[in-house]
Amino acid sequence: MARITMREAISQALWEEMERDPDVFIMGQEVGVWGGTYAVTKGFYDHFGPRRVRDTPISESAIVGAAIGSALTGLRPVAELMTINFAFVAMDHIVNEAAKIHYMFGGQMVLPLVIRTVGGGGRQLGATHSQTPDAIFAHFPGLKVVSPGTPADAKGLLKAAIRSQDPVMFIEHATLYQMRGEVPEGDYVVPIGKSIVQRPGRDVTIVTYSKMLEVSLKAADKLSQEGIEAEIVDLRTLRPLGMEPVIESFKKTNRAVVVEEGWPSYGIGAEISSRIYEQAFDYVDAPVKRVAQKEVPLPYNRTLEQMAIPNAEDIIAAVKEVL
Amino acid sequence: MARITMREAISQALWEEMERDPDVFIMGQEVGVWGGTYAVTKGFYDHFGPRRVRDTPISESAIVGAAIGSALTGLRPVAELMTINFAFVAMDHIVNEAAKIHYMFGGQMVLPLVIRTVGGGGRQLGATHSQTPDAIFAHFPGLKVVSPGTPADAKGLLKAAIRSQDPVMFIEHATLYQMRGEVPEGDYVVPIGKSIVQRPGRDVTIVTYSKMLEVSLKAADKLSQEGIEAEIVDLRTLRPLGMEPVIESFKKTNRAVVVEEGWPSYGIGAEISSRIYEQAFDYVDAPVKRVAQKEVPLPYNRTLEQMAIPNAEDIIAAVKEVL
Amino acid sequence: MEKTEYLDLYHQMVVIRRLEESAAELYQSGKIGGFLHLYVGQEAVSTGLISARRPEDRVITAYRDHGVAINVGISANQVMAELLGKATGISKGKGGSMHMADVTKNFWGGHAIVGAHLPLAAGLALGDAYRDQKAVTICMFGDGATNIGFFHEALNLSKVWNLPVVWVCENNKYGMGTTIDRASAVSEIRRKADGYEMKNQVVDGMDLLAVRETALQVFDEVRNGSGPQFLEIETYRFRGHSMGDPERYRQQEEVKQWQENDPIGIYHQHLIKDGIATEEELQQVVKDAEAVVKASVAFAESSPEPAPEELFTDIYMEE
Amino acid sequence: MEKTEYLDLYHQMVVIRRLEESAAELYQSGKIGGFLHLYVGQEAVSTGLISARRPEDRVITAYRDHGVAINVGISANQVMAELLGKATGISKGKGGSMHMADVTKNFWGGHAIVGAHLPLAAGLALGDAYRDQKAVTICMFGDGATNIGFFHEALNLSKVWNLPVVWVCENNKYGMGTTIDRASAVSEIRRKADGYEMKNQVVDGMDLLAVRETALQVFDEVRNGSGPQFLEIETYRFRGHSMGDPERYRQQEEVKQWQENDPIGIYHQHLIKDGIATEEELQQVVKDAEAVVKASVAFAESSPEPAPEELFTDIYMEE
Ligand SMILES: Cc1ncc(C[n+]2csc(CCOP(=O)(O)OP(=O)(O)O)c2C)c(N)n1
Ligand SMILES: Cc1ncc(C[n+]2csc(CCOP(=O)(O)OP(=O)(O)O)c2C)c(N)n1
Ligand SMILES: [Mg+2]
Ligand SMILES: [Mg+2]
Repeated sequence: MARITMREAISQALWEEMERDPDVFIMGQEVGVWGGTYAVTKGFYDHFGPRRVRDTPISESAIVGAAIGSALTGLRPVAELMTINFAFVAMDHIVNEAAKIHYMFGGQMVLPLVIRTVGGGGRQLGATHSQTPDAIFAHFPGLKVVSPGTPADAKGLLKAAIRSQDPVMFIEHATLYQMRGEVPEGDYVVPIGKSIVQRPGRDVTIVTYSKMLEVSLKAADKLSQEGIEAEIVDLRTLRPLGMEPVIESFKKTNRAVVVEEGWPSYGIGAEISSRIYEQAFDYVDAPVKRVAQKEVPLPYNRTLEQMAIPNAEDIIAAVKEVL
Repeated sequence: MARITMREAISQALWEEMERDPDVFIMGQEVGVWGGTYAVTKGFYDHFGPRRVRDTPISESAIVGAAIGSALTGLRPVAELMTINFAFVAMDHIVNEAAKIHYMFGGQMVLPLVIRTVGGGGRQLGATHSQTPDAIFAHFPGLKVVSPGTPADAKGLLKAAIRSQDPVMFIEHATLYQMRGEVPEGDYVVPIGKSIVQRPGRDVTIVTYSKMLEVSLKAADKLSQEGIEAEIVDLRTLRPLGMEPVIESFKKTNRAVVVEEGWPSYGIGAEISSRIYEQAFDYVDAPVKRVAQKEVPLPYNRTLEQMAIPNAEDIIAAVKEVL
Repeated sequence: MEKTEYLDLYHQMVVIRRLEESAAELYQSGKIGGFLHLYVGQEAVSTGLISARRPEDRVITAYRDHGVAINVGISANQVMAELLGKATGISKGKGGSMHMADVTKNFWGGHAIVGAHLPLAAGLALGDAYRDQKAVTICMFGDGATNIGFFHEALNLSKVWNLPVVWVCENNKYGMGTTIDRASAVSEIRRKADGYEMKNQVVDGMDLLAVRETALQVFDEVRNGSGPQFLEIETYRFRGHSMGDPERYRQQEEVKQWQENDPIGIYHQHLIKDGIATEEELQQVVKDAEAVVKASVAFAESSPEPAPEELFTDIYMEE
Repeated sequence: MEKTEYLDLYHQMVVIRRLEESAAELYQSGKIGGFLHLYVGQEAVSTGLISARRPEDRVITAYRDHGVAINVGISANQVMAELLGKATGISKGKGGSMHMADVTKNFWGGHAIVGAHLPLAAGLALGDAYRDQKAVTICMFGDGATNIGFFHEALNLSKVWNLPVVWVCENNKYGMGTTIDRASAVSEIRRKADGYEMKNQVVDGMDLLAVRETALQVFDEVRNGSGPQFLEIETYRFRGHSMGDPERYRQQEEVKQWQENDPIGIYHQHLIKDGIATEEELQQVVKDAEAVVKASVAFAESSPEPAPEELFTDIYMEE
């Protein structure tokens, strides 16, 4: 196992899948000559050529729409939307076409499609460029929504997404690309729809994913110094939700904090906490807490923006409230 | 007070507001010559003329975008999206422009915009035309989301929306247009953001809105015959949520069922039940139940579609579970 | 074409016409639900176009899709059963009128969001281009659809990537109740293709053979690498936009005038005048078509409803 | 124009240039965050255009908006303070580089979603048309933006409704790293306006006076009811797309060639050659501009951060 960055892990998964299967190709803005806005596909254009590494116009609907069409013919497109904020421009194709086409025609059409995109705030990009609207995509049956929090998961889940016969939205986080971690070499595949315990503990269950996993781990370390051992469950997939590890952990700790970067209303925390009550009501010792973004469009100013995004202190405070 | 249909109530609100304020105008597909796909604006074109009743091309982004621009100049557009399913086509303008423009420029720009649209299933229109994705719009701070369940509320809330200085998404329900109810004549305004008890009760709190209010009332009638008195709280507004009546009722009944027409995951029920636990934990006697659409793209076949949409029996069963 | 082929095209048009007339009745009687958009008056467009395609050529269209469904070879039984929402329908009763497809016949649906299938068509063509397969994607849509951004993005992408797709605008003069002039900057739709420097032409959509001739030539050019092309096909829908259209936006005079140009009648005249078939032969074809449609109603009505479990199948390939 | 006006335009261009050079440094030192898209090389476009507008004419543009901000009369102080996210910034520090606006000066922003502001521009023009106000909306966007559906829908709507808007494409040859040919079906952008039968022309964007002359005439026509018009302005950005662009997609040779066409230099030459100003006078203008920029940095740096409560204001007008 090599210790590599999230960027390298994602790049590796893409590269290996393209080497393995000639039907896998990538398309999106600046994926080719530029090498990817976040440098994920650097070197791909030179190696795989313009047929398989396709720069597109600024036409998000056509990017997703054409990716869908090509997937119907049996190709395996990995369509990149530069950031998830631009996914709204392609919203119809994501939720009305990709999510429904298999069902609506009675199972005739098969859609091995991956939409890779990047979310998250914290870089002073302002209200339209800093969102974490993952929940709204996960609202739609027919779509799978994946968002890894470690380099290993990024590699393994992206491979699973590319090999999947279903449309998968794969949401990366802009501030995690530099994160390092051990990543298995070669054919490492992590199944979609399985949550996992990323840190064992006994006192409280923290449920989270993506960037907030890193922040939660930090909070857990500090809590540990005070003798509080948090167990952290990483959802990894937002649809379908793998609730078993969450419920199992909760039955042990009887207390939970759900941490998400996006807004709380109609968000991830609402769903997870509802399910915890539904599936483990008799184990509830304290109200489940939600830690989430302040309900504001993110501002440019750094201090204000940081105030709005959950941090380790917010998590620690929430944990202490539920204990 | 006259007993009129929801269609008439909405039509009346629009008409009266257009008579009252020359800056109010409507635009959208088939709002003019056709008289509105759901006949809500029948007669408007002849009366108010083409300047104030504007048929548009099939260009949802431009409809919402141009409505925003005109609102910035001080006009009060009521832009109609023929159904909420087409709102995805205009998603960027709704959530990235309308919801953020006031904040992003430091409060300089003011957006007295109403987006009128129609949601709901049950008419065999298939997966892309039958959705109730209200929650995903209500996820965004900066937007207000209103969805009335009675003719009187439809009139009063639409007037409030038109007079509001904030962007409001106003979601009607296609199968409620024929519903009749007492509607105050003249200047009747219902404030946005206030839930209301639509049926008093003591045994259980049913929280719902729009079409599911009607279905819940039916369920409550039947329950009443068995001696179970459900109190029904109608949210009316999904953002900002008016939780007081919900919590007040819950503190009395200690049991709740949240009924929504859309999918449960990351939906209305998740948010409401999370808030009930957060705000009234000590009053919880049983897990809050969610009644919602089956997690499938809605099929065309009538029997299957009806299976997927919540009905009175589903609500009765849920109530009995929490009792 | 052989005589049997001429007659077969006549048969197809009559099946479409009769099938839709039956469907309209079944809709009135409540056996068909949802939206029902009839193709009456436009039959020569899809019949002509699809008669010119090869099996490897792909077809995709909007919600007004019954004609295409019949033309690509879906049986009237399967079409009618879909309209009735039966398990034997071509989309298992899940799609309904607007969502017919048969991928084994290279028919990729039936799409109900205006213009949203145009980017899909670019993608289908990309699939063929990627694999160096000499196939054409035929994408049909209405005049109203040329005002939505999807149209623009799809045409542009197809030109930039030189994709083998034929964009076919069925110009029936209205998008719901809105005339072209009230919705489009240009009244001659094909001029929009000029904005992409895309080869384009206008065809008389009431004349099956004119459509077919043009299609044969254009498909051939596109198949051989000309890049995308654009066809504007002039036609007219004799019925409302969908069932229940009050039709306040047009004069019955106008409709009547167009009805005198009935595409089935025109083709009929042509077959007689050119001595390809006799009145008797054509009457026999009509009879056969009527029998096919009648049988399809019986088939559909006697077919089973989808099993309740079907509600939960086909959401994902892999759980 | 009076001499002072000539000099003022020179002043504006130099302020933009120097302000952005300072901003680039402040970005490197971490005092400016987010994205910073410099306008260096394109200054003559907005300076020329906006010099031709009347106060009642509205302006809206994309994220590359520092030039417009200065040209409409926002002070360098307010621009710089916004870049530093200060309370004294024109958007109170909430918008940043991409979201400058001053509605009192009829400048409606700075918009960061490519092409999304074009429908807004149609709406601004609709506001004036609705009230029979003789005003023009000037909407600026890049060459890359002409490939997104928003562009198409907005142009079409503006033509159908005969709105008083001037669509201005700043063709700087690249959308990020993608050349026009790789993203657009037509290499001559203005041809896209032909698809809407919209009057259009090309202007040399390195020549302030050429831009101004054309703008004066076009604004006048549009103000008097010509309907929307389209301007393609040829220009070039001397710097990367935004800070941190590796610029792998173009040769430094090409950049150098364009830099020889510096719009400030060209205007400078012009003022001298036509005897409008002397070298000394122009040097004085540059000095003044530099002083303005230097003062703006001091102003911004010494300005307060927004109060923490500001996080929660301006979400709604009414709670
Ligand atoms: C994005 C979107 N907006 C609106 C509608 C509603 N709608 C359905 S068909 C139609 C008219 C389409 O006209 P045209 O493209 O000319 O096709 P025709 O019906 O004439 O065949 C409209 C507005 C829709 N289905 N999708
Ligand atoms: C809808 C959308 N897609 C992608 C982006 C990312 N992006 C920002 S600027 C840009 C290039 C725009 O090019 P152009 O319109 O030519 O303007 P220029 O930057 O050259 O001024 C891209 C792709 C975005 N902001 N919005
Ligand atoms: Mg039409
Ligand atoms: Mg550019």
